[in-house]
Amino acid sequence: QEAAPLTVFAAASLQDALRAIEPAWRDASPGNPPLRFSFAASSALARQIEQGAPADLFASADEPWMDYLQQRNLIAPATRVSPLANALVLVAPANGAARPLALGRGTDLAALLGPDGRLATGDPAHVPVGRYAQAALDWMGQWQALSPRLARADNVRSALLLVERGEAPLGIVYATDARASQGVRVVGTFPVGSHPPVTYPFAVTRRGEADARTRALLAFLTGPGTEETWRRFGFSRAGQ
Amino acid sequence: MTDAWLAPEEWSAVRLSLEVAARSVAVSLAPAVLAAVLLSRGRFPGRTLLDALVHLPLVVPPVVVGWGLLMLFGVRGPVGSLLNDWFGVRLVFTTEGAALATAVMSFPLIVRAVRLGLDGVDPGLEAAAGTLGAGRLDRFFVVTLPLMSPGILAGAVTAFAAGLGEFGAVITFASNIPGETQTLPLAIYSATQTPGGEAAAGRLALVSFGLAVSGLLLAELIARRMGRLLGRGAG
Amino acid sequence: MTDAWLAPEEWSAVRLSLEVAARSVAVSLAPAVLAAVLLSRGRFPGRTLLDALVHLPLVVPPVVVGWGLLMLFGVRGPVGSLLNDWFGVRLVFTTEGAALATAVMSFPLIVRAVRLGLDGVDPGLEAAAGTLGAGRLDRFFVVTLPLMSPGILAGAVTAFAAGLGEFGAVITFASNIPGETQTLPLAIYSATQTPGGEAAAGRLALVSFGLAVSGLLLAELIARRMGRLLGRGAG
Amino acid sequence: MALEVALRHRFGRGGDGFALDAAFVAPTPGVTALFGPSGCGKSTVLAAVAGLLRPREGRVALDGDAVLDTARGVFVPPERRRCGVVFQDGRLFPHLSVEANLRFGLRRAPRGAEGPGFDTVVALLGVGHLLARRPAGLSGGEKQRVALGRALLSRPRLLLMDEPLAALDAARRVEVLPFLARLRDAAGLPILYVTHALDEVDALADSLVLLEAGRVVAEGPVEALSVRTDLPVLSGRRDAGALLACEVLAHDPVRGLTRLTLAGGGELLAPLRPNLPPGRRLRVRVRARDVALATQAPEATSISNIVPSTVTGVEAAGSAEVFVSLMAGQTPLLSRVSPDAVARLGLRPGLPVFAMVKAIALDPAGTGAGSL
Amino acid sequence: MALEVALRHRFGRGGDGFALDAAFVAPTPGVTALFGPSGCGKSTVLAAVAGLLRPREGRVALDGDAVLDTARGVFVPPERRRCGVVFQDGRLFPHLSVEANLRFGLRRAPRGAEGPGFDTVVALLGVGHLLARRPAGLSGGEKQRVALGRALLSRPRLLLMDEPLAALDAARRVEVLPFLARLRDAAGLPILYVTHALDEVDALADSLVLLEAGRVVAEGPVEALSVRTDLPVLSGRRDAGALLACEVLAHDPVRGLTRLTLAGGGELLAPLRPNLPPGRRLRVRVRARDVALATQAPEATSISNIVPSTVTGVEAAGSAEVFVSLMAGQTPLLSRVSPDAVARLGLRPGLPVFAMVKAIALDPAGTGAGSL
Ligand SMILES: Nc1ncnc2c1ncn2[C@@H]1O[C@H](COP(=O)(O)OP(=O)(O)OP(=O)(O)O)[C@@H](O)[C@H]1O
Ligand SMILES: Nc1ncnc2c1ncn2[C@@H]1O[C@H](COP(=O)(O)OP(=O)(O)OP(=O)(O)O)[C@@H](O)[C@H]1O
Ligand SMILES: [Mg+2]
Ligand SMILES: [Mg+2]
Repeated sequence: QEAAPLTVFAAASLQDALRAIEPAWRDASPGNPPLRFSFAASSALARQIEQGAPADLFASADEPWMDYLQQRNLIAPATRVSPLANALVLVAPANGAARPLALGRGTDLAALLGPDGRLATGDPAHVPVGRYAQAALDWMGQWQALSPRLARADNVRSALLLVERGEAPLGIVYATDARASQGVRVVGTFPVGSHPPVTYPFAVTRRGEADARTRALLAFLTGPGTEETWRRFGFSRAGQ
Repeated sequence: MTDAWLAPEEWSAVRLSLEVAARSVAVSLAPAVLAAVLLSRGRFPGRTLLDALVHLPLVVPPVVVGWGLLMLFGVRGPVGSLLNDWFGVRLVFTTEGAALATAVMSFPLIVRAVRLGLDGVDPGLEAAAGTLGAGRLDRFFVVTLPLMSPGILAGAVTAFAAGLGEFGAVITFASNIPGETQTLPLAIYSATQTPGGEAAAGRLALVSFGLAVSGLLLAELIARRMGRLLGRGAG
Repeated sequence: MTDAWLAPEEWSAVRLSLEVAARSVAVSLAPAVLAAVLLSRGRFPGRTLLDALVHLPLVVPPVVVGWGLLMLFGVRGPVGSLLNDWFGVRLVFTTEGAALATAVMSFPLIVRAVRLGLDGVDPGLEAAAGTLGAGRLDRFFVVTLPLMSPGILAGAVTAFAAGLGEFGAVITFASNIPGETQTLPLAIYSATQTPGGEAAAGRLALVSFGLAVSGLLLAELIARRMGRLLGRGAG
Repeated sequence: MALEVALRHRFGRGGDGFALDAAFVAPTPGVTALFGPSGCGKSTVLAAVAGLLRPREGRVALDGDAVLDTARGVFVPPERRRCGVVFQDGRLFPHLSVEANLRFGLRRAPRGAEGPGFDTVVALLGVGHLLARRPAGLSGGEKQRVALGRALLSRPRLLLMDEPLAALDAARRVEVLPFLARLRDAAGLPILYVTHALDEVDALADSLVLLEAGRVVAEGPVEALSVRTDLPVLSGRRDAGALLACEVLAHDPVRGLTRLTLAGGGELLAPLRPNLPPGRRLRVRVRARDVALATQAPEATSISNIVPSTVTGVEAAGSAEVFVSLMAGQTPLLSRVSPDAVARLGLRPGLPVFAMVKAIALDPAGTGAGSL
Repeated sequence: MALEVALRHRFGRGGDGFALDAAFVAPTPGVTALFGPSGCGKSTVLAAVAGLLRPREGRVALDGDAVLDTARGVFVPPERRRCGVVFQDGRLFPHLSVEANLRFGLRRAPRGAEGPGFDTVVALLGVGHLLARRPAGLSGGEKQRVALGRALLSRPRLLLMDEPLAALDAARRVEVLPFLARLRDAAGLPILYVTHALDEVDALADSLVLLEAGRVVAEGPVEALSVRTDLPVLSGRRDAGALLACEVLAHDPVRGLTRLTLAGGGELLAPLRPNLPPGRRLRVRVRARDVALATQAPEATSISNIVPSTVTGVEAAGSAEVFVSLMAGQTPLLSRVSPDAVARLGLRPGLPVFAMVKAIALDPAGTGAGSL
């Protein structure tokens, strides 16, 4: 007789890490229930929680959608934490000629793109990585010039694929994605101050609030026991 | 195909896909035939509106359909709350919900095919049935329906195939819960969202393809038999 | 509808959607008819494989189709590199690319409808044309093709409608570039992904719906006229 | 009692289209033949009577019971008119077996409705070996027989038949015609019958409606119309001739002859039909081309009927033929002779002549073996 | 020269199916009628000749040129056989106007192919007012006329006609038949013709193939088959009788008669057909039922043909009829009389008699007005 599982709604980008963590959670204490995941875009998950989805814990890749739920009183605000951070990197095809460089305000991305190359990243209108990219380009003072030259992908993986396949000479993605890909090379990392920190807010939903096990899970996920795993997948501790 | 080849979770996605696609076809077939008949034969105000409504899931992105379903059938939505209060039925995040979303998405495909089948039925045969004492419904069920069945079959096949691939509406409405709503396309999506998941995605896509091939072969067989029954071939 | 009601960017999405849908239908109609004829009439090894391939875009998620297209038609893909080297044509990130992705997605829908239309053509009429000296092609173009045109029209309409709503494959293959590949569904999707974007999404969905209604009305008119031409109505 | 039909309809626009404006009364029980050239509107009339065409204006009433009356907004749908229709174009249900086609109407007939049984009809039409087949695999004539059987088996109140025997061979036709006649007689089933063949009219029809370009040009009992020489559609035919009502008097098996008493007095010798009981009323058409004339009683010929008559009219029909109208007692006859014969015999009204008709030339209609 | 046909085919399986095993040779130029009961395989033969059916085994050769030879793997596709086909079921193109239907074959005919012109055919068939219409709006007979016209206009090497006149009224049939005969004569166009009507055989056919249940039961020149009393399909018909080849001798407009010389010697008087030039060869069917017999020469009758003959055979056909075979010089004749007449006149082989035939009863076939 197994305990009722806990349902975790998590951004698709957290999928591998969370799957890797699950056995550890089960082993940590005999009373720990199994986990039931639903991985999708943060937006879809937030909307589903709004419509009464049976989620106990929400792990978003995006602060605004967590705000959205908080405004509607669908999460327990006290439990909200942002334990993970990610870095924003500029990537180029692995077999290309692009050399590593230090990204700064003066870096001429347009020149790197060439006359008709596009810069692949998430759609700044709704994909988090795109929003961070926009902020970073703004900081570099190149947003005006580069915005028409963006290849706006549906999600960060698609943006990455565009670079892997050589469709775009450059792309802006998370460090975690770049690290896992054989097809791209990191050209540079955007300085920490060039964009708002890339953080992943976690919170217990109102539904999961009553269950102590949910809090335990949240604590486990943000605790030291999982740090190594998160790191292995490229995430860093927020604020570190 | 050994269990090693597909992970248990993937097997469950395969089973679930088949179930969802089949249930979606089962649910939408009769209403689709009704809609097709109304649209083809009926003369009533609002016919064009109905036509457009039927096509709606085709013209707006699947995600928006899923979103609309969420608004309507979510436990807070007007229909969903009624279902929940009266029957204790919850569609969102369940296999039934995935089937509903799939059914809505493939509805226009069935309607179109059925209409095409219906338009091919010789009205002279219905007239003849009338003179032989068959009333409206009788005529419909005994003459029109069997004669339009190639269209219905084609619609069902297309809908089944499309149901196997339905993604946006399902993930938005029913979420991506393994064993309950994670159908094959959702599993494929999940795989693509994982660094290095291309291989798994490709493998699952191949499974999808295999399923589709089997479905088509079956449909082909049925169609051939039906063609004979409809007097197309030699008696 | 004033310009104030829709932002200029949204207008361009509307125009682009129409263009992409129309071009996708234009591009895929002839091959779809060919495929339908081969599948319905041809007896050759690999028929089932062709059938399955045609249905592939229906059974795998659109995103995967987009990926597949990228692999094939990207500048490093086997077809894309040829196109690039020989004709200097690049499809990714272009309106043409969006139309291609849309065409691939709606291809099975057209093929299905066309087959249904084709199966309704009385082989006796083709035989009669043969005895009157019409060779294979002649027969096909002068007898079969006009008689199957209701199926072709139905397929084109469905494909056009589906083209207006095509999303996953387009955004994956052609990306979301305002003025070039940002079609209406991409704009709608964008809106739904933004907290508070519901109003904009609803407005754009309504526009989509309006377009579909107009398209359907037009198709209805054509179908009625065609019905007359095909001798369904009174002479 | 009668079937009253009055229809106005129009296909297409302007002078180009086809306008139907026909009214006639068909006595019931009885068979009324609709006769007229291709395109004159026969099938259209049938469709309107069956309820498959809604004419712009019109009234159709069967025995006083209106099934259509546009003036009063009456329109009984086809399935409640119970008109068995044999369509000109067959219209078999392609997805049903021949047996299911045949039983289609039978199964839907109201309880207690009478009519021939399944086995009878199947045997008559010779479709027993086809029962399991589907219509696609039938020959033209086989299809027509099944269509005929389907209508016969639907236990109708009124049969509408559009050239039901057109694709049948002579032998089958000879079997089916008497069956239809017996249906008419036994069940009093009124029939509206479209045909191009006079022998079918003879075998079946009590009255005749002559259509031309959508209008009724003549209407009445077949016998009366058969001796009119002013209706080219009828009199111009090679098989034109007087249709005579008569009664079986006796059989003479040795001589191979059956003796008939004419309603107008006198007798005729016809080929032996031993299965017709004496007293049975029937009709013979004495074709004008079968009637030879003589001014002296001929002797030692094979001709069995030599009827003293009086010439009542002599009317040229073209340059090669002359219609001679005769009266044999009360019985009108028509003879068709060459102008040469008119001159040689000095044929003129009032002249007494002998009308000579071979027994073999007569074919008492409405006869045949078998039973309902 | 000839059309050689040898076919073996089978529909369905086992004893239930239909097996065709027919071989015949149809002389060309000339018209060969396929005659036989419904379902005997007539349409199947036509389909195989046209190339629409690929028989399991068989050979079809037109004037030595094989279009089908399963033994040698020869199969010429329909579009290169140039067989104009009038289908039993019409098969008009529903999406084309009547005019486009008519011109379909014309447009695809090879240059230099000869045949009747568009206007001629349209006028003959009376479809001028229908040219702009679509087939759906045509009556049954109108459809059939258009189908006939379409085949005639396709300038074929061989015409295959499946009951082409079945839905036509008598008047139209009388117009179309001579036209077909002229086609045959003028262009030497071979025709394979399926029909249930003997008058069409008379007007057109040079030879006859009698089919029954997929097999040829008799085959030969129409004249030879017409006097055989052992073929019930033919002799059992009311219009059975000797078909005689003859030649126009002279016209007598005053008497309204045309004189014909019989090929076997002797003369016949027929109704005046002034448009037939003297010397024209044609045929008359002398129907057995139209031939009366007398043992004394009759006097003062309207009967124009009184032919001295000798009885060669007396054969009962049922209880009511007797076939009397006669020889008038070299010309065979058939008479059908009652057993009574046989007894009264003491008819027996060898007896000299007078065969009496009304001129009006004869209808020289293959005649008519108009020109190609
Ligand atoms: N596809 C088929 N399958 C099975 N039997 C068939 C098929 N086509 C024809 N037949 C049978 O073959 C026989 C010959 O058919 P066909 O059409 O040649 O007859 P027909 O001589 O033209 O008759 P009709 O005068 O009635 O038109 C019929 O008994 C018919 O039932
Ligand atoms: N839908 C239609 N539109 C236009 N004209 C039509 C339509 N239906 C019939 N007609 C015309 O009406 C006339 C009468 O047709 P109908 O079928 O009643 O003729 P019919 O007397 O049955 O002839 P047939 O003996 O050739 O079958 C024809 O001239 C035909 O062309
Ligand atoms: Mg008709
Ligand atoms: Mg036939």
